[in-house]
Amino acid sequence: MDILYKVFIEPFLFMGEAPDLLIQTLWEGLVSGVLYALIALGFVLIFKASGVFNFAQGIMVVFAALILVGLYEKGVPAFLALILAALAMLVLAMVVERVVLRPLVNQPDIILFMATFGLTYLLIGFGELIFGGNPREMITDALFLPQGTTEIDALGGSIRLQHLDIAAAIIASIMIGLLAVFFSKTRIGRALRAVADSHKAALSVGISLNQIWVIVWFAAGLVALVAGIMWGARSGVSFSLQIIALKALPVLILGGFTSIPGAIIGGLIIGVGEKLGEFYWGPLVGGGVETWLAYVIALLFLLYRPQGLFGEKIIERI
Amino acid sequence: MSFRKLSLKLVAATLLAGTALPAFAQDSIYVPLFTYRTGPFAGSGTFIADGMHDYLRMLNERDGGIGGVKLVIEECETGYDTKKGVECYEAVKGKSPVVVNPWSTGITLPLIPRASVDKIPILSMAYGLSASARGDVFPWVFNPPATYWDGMSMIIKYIGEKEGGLDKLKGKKIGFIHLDAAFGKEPIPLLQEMAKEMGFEVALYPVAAQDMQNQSSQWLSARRDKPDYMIMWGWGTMNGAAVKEAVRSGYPMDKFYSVWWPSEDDARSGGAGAKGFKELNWHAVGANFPALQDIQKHVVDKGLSKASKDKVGEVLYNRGVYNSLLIAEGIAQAQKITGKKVVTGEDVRRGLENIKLDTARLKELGLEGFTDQLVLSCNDHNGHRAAFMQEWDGTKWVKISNPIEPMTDRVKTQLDAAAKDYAEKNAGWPKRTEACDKAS
Amino acid sequence: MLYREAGQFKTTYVSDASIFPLREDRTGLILIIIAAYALAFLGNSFLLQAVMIPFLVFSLASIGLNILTGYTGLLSLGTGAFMGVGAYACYKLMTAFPGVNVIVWIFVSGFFSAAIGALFGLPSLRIKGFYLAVATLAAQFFLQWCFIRIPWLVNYNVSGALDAPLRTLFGIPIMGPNATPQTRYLLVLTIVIVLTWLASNLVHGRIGRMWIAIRDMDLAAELMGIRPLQTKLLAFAVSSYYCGVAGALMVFMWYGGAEYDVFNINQSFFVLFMVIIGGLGSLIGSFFGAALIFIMPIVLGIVLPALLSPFGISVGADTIEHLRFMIVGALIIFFLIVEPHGLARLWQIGKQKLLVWPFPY
Amino acid sequence: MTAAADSRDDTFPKLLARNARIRPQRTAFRHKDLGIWQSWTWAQVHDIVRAYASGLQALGVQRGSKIAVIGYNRPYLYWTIAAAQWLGAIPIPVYADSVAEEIAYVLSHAEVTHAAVQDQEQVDKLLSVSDQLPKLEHVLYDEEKGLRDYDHSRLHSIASVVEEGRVRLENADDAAGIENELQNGKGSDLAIILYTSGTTGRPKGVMLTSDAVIAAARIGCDFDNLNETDEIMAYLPIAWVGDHIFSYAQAFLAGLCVNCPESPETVAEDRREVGASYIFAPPRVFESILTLTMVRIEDAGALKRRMFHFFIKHANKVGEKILNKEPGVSVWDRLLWQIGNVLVYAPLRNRFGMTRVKVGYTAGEAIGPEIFRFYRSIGVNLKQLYGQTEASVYITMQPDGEIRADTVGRPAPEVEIRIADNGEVLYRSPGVFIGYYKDDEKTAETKTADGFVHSGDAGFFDANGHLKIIDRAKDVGKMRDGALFPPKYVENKLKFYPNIKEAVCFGDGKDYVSAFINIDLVAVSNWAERNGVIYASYQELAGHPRVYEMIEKHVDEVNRSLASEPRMGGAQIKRFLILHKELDADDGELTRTQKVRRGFIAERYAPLISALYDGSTEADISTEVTFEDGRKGVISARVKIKDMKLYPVDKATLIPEAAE
Amino acid sequence: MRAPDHPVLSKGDVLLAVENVSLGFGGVKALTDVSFDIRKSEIRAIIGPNGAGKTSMLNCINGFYYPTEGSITFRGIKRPKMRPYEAARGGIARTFQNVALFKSMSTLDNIMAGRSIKMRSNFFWQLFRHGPAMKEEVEHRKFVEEIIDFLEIQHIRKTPVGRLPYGLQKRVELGRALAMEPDLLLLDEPMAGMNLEEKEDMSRFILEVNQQYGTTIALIEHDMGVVMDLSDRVVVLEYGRKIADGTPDEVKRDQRVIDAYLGVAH
Repeated sequence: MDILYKVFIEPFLFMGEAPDLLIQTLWEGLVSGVLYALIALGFVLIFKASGVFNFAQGIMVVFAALILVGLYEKGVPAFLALILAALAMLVLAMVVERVVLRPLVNQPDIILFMATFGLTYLLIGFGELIFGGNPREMITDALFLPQGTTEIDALGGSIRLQHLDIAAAIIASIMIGLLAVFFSKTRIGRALRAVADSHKAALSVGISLNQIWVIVWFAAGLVALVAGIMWGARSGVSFSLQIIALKALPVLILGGFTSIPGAIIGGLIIGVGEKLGEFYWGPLVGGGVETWLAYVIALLFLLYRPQGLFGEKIIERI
Repeated sequence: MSFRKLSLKLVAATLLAGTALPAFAQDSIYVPLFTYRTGPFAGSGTFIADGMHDYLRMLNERDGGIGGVKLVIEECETGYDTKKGVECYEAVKGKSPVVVNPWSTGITLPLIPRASVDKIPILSMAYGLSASARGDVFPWVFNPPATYWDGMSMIIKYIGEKEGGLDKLKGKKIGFIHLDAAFGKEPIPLLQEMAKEMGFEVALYPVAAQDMQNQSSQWLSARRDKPDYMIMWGWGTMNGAAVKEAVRSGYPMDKFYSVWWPSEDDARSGGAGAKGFKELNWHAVGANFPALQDIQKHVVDKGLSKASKDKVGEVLYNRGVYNSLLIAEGIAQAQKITGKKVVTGEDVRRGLENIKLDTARLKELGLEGFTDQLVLSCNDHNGHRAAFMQEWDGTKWVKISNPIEPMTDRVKTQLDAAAKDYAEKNAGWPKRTEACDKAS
Repeated sequence: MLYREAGQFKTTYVSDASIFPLREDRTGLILIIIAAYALAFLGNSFLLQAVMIPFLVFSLASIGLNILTGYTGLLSLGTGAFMGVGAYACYKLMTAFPGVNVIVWIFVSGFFSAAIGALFGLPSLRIKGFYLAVATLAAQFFLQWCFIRIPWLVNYNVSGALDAPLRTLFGIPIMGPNATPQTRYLLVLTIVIVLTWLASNLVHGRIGRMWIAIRDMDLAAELMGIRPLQTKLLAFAVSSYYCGVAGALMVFMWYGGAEYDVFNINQSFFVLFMVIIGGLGSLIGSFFGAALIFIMPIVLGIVLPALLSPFGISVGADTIEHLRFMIVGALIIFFLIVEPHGLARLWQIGKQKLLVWPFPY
Repeated sequence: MTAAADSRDDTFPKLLARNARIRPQRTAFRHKDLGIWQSWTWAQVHDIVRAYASGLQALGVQRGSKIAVIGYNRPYLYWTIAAAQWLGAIPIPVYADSVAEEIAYVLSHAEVTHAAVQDQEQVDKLLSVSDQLPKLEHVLYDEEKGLRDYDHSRLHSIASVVEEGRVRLENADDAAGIENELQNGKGSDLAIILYTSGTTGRPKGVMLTSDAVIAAARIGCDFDNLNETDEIMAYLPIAWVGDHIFSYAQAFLAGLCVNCPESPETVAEDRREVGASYIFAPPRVFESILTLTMVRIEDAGALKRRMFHFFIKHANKVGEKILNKEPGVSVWDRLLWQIGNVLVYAPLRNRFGMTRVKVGYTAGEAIGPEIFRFYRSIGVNLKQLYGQTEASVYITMQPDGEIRADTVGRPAPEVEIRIADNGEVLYRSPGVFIGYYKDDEKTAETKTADGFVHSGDAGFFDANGHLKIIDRAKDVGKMRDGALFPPKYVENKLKFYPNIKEAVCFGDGKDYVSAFINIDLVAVSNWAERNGVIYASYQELAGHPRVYEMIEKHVDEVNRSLASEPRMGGAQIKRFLILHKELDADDGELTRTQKVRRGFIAERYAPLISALYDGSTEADISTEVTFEDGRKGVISARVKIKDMKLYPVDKATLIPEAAE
Repeated sequence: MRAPDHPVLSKGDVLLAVENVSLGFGGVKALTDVSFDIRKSEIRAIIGPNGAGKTSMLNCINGFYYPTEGSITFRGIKRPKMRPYEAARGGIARTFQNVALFKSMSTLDNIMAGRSIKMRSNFFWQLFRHGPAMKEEVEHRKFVEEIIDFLEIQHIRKTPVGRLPYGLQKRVELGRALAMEPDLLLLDEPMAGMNLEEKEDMSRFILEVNQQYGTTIALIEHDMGVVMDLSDRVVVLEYGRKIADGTPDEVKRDQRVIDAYLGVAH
């Protein structure tokens, strides 16, 4: 009974007791959720248009951020470095299209998935070779990202809102908005949507599949760059960041592999869910549940709804 | 070189890999260094690797080695990965190394049982298995100058002093944020034992390796639990991220203590807010020592080092230097005891047991004041030396305390129990047969 | 060219259904096995300890994952954890019952991982493809967390790690520091051969056909009366059994002691690489994959410095490591482009070429 | 061991009983069925055939009854033959692919009362012509599929008949009766009637006695030392004498193991699986294998292709000598052949399913010398023989060490041969037939009073005493001076040159021989390219003086070779021309199987022929042609005619008299 | 061969009865109130224009879909909601509109896979591939070889089915269904995409299966000639509703059927 009390009653009592902490937890959850969503967004973009499950998205985040920081350290002005980093992602997209995707067109999903594994290794080796394995500091100041904290005294305590986190949330929202516009208003965007439905349809829009791949990989690269800046500002730019990218998987599961709003909402659910879980229930089992909670949430959710939050209900046909 | 010759060489290299290269044994001493300049822990590993390498290299450049025998220094990249570490061990084993430095607790553990079989001493400097301080049980393993238990006892002691006595800790709450691995968990029993005795409360905040950069929940919990002090056992990227998160969550940095691993970069990543962050250390920072000047002169300035000049003297760099100091001293002692120029692993084990780094010796080595003296013996492979506390002033580490002696009695009981436990669980653990040298 | 299949006809279904219907294949296999055993007496300890033992261990793990991913088509990223279950189970069993020979426990430990594997395989009925990968990721992270969090698993060792106590067979040490690489290699080799033989029996029989049926067209398989859940769970269990045994071998026959960390997600990926590069749905491919993914970096580590030093380029261990990463990554892509069906397909094509030699087809 | 049989074992059922006695456990028959090679030992076969005979007896089969056997090579059909012979009935194998009408003719001609057929298809054929076969009482089938719902009053599965026989045999009287039937069989009894599919007219039933068939089979077995360890593939029609001798008679005599393929489509694969040691195939099989080989090898990588051609060339040089164990091959050449054996020859033999071949035969028509040499050079002991149904196959054979591509060998043991004035080959042997069934007239026509048989083929013995078949006797013409003119023989000699695609010779009743020649566009245009000959069209190339020069050389060589052969010297080509267009099936000049339609060509190109014989050096011709798109057009050309030097006929090479 | 607890049916008895079956996906109604029966040993054709719900009907019969309304009675027992494999084990086999073979397996293995439900040897023996496992393997192999023989696909026995031409794949698929020794065989457009000769072969096989083994067959087919020749009774669907049911001749004369096919509604 004691255990039941601890699991089902006490955490909620505590939430009521310290609403400020609850709000703070939710906020922290939302912030990491936004960041998860940013990474997941990169996955979704590529998956939607090319059916490739891009495992390298995580390393692309690191890679983009490293280029930015590396260039800055070499004395390149911050915003020029930003543009160059974006260009680097374009080059990467073109190389990937030419060297990886084009020769592997029409191969089964798992093969392309594996190829992105290879790409991950390649980028890790290449990145470390050039930038070294040391963690770097994100050039927060040079990019005029806000720092500091606003402390709101409320609800019998205080809620600390990092300016950076607020900025991250805003930038992420802008990103998503831009992508939405891009997809619905531009010719290329419409082509991308068409390609998600059928490859032939895309050809009728007059854009080659190869171009589309370059575009989506570039878009994913830009998303990675933004994610890299945000995560980097939060916890430093290092290769271990790419492991966090795995968290995008449960996000994708929740949101469905092809849905942009799904990625956002999934990210928020996972972010909030794991923070709440860790904060309120983690101590019961010695903490550290965050490592697997997201996956278990996704798993349980899948059992209930195998097609994800925004996926179409699958009617199996034969 | 023609392609043909090259390919022949390649074949030869492949075939000979891992086999004994007798050429080494003739006129040089082979010192492999297991390092990790790659992977998630490279943030710590790179500086240490540089320090280790540069000191030994300096001995080669300046003195022509030790006792006139050149050192063959070879790095083996482990990436902090047990698999590769074990592979490194196998690769160097055949080349008669005089000592191995695993530089990862995960790698040390599988090597401990092999050391006595392969007759290669293991130097796991202030990491690895704490119990291996017991030379009578682990004749081949050395972990000077202090164990993690020593470290934990020192931090508690220091906090106690700040509070005005250990008894004042009663009712306090101490948070322990640690890497969720054997390394991070090792001091927990001691901490809990002390908590029981001294009446303070312990809150644990484990950080999983894959979540090192995502510590917001831990610090959120810390906000909830409001510990009076935070103690950190972190490694690699975890340290920097923790400092950042601590600053973000507004934890008072002067109440934040760490064991001896955070680097300048880690502290720096917290920005201005990181001021007041404290960590243990047992050696000086800075390059104002003749030996370090020699490193600058003979190694770094000649471009023989991978380290940039400004990194020389940083805490983890000097940690590497200290590690190499022990290696060099072990070799030098071995030469003294055996009278041989070219010593073996067996000799160096004896040499390490006879390490006596007193002030005079340190001065002789050009490291006066670099560290406290260290004496090892047949039974004591650790020394349980005192460490001091240093504080981040926003730009550099500043020594803020006198040497703090560990609570030896407490640590000793833990140690004995652990050593006994280890020997018992590893059925057939050999009794020490290696003879002890009379302290010279 | 080496084949003389003329005259090798089958007069019974038993011989027609044999796994190696051609005499030349059987001879080749026997030669390889003899060579493998001979290696124990010819190879030096580096070759045995740092190359062959891990190669065999990973081959076994790859066979395990191949049964699941290659034969049954269920993507799993939890291999590392399932290996861990085997290792921890083996440790608990052999310390709890030291009287029973450890070889028995190595085989028994697999049943524990099989049970755990089947448990995490339960969602596979409803979840498919990449979605299932997430379910197995949950297993990976959850189990790994359990390994750290439950000190009972390591008998409350202070080090929090597994260690390999001395164990003997007929008085010869086979585990622990005193066991020579040679004895350990022989033991691992024998276990791997036996288990590979059993796996090959399974995949060539009714169960193998059911697995492949599920993989190729699960709906059709179900409409033919194949119970999807049982079949998938069986695949999970058998696969995890192999992974479990591989895990036990890895810790106790190779490392001689290890932290929970060796069962991390990277290990899962590592084995997955082997399976895919080696060839999905091929036992021999598992060996090829293990060889390429595990041994090639070692060879590179040896070859690269030798390759670069004549040009006056002396490179640090870290640069070698970076190059290793890049080369492995590039090779993965290269192999996938050249032969998406893995090395096993190349092997098969090569054999086919020999069979039809001198004709191209 | 030799195939020496007990003198009392003078019928096949008796041989079967002997086999069951002396080698009961050796495999007698295999049949690829249901995925594997179902096998029967001699003891089992004996058991089945005995029961089958008893079952047939119950169905009314008796001494002298005729029983048709229709289908592909199936053990049970062979056993039907044996079971029928057991009872003294006469089996009449019929080609399985015959249409119903043909079957009806044979069956009614032979007055067949029973028929054992393979499957539903054959049953249906029989049923469709049942009104023409009033005497047919029972039909037995091997494969039940599809026949379940048929009226089974006159239809039985062979299995059920065998079963019935087994039941009957439990009765001691019936068992004794069957034993009696076996012992009553005599060697001089009619053993089988083989209907030859004559090219013209109705098939004729060749009646052979057991003695004849066994004697012939023994000739072959002894000649090549066949024994019970040998394996043969039975895939040729069972109604053909070759299959009957090889897959039945010799199998029973020497205890060979007979392997029946699964289906006609799988023969190639089944042949490879079995890897027979004793093979027989008509030249077209060898030819198609070789063609397929060459086609496939062209798809191989450049390196492999070059290696292949290098070694094949080498084999061409020394391979035959090595196989024949002739001296004079250098150590290096032998070594090279051994390397080639590892890299090319042995794998090729393996692919052909000829790894275990002890001896292989080809017969039926002339095999291209290069094809023949190819197989021998890669180590397949391929031989030629010359045989006929009327002789129970064997007339001439090639003994080991005397194997040549262009002859069919020496007279087989116990065979006498003489050559008639018109070049026709006549033979006499223990294997010759009794006569044509119900056709005494034809019998008398074919068989001379002294027992020699007109073969219908023209040939001659060469200097080594080997018989050379030149053409069908009726096609061999006579020139005005009485010299023999075998057109096909001369044409084949011409066509041996790759540059010559087709040749048509004229000379019957003329003073000399002349020829139309068609160049091979591929070969000649290659040659032209190498030799800098410029041309714009086929016509121009064909008329090019240098092409004429080249072809002239070929014709000259042919003439020289003809001159050196006995009785052939008169057929040297005096004049020839190169046709301005390719002979084409679309224009009716060739049959659809690419055979020359001599008569049609003579008509169509009459102006050219007259020019050949009127001494003019040029002639104009215009012919209507059909283009590929179906349009018609007219090609006109002026064709040059060349005169050739003739070689004196070497009178020294006298015709050796027929051996034995 | 069937488990004896089922009632023994003789020719002409109702084997399967579809009663008032409706099937909907979300808002879309695939079947509306369809009733018909299939009698033992008959060949029953289900025809209708594209999108008439024919395949959905088959999917309901073999448990792949569960009807939203109505019931299906098989062998006199009203069927509870069941998984497809249960239907298969109950004796219902089928082939698919788009060939659903196991692409990487050989013809032989595909058909052997069809025998899976008949194979019983336990895991232990499977591990060693000896004893009962091998014995069973051989027994079933014999059975499968008979099917191969029956369908005249000996020459492709060991060819991976992915490499076979479409017509042969269909034949192999039929073989796989036959391997289950079904009581009721559902054929979904067995002759789609075949040339005349292949159609003739297939028709012959279907008839032979029906006659030789007494297997009840329900088939969907577009080729009216084939349907009229083969089937004993025909049910016609249009837009998910049954519009006619009867012998081929009756159906042919039915005005609604003529309309549906001649395109009044199209």
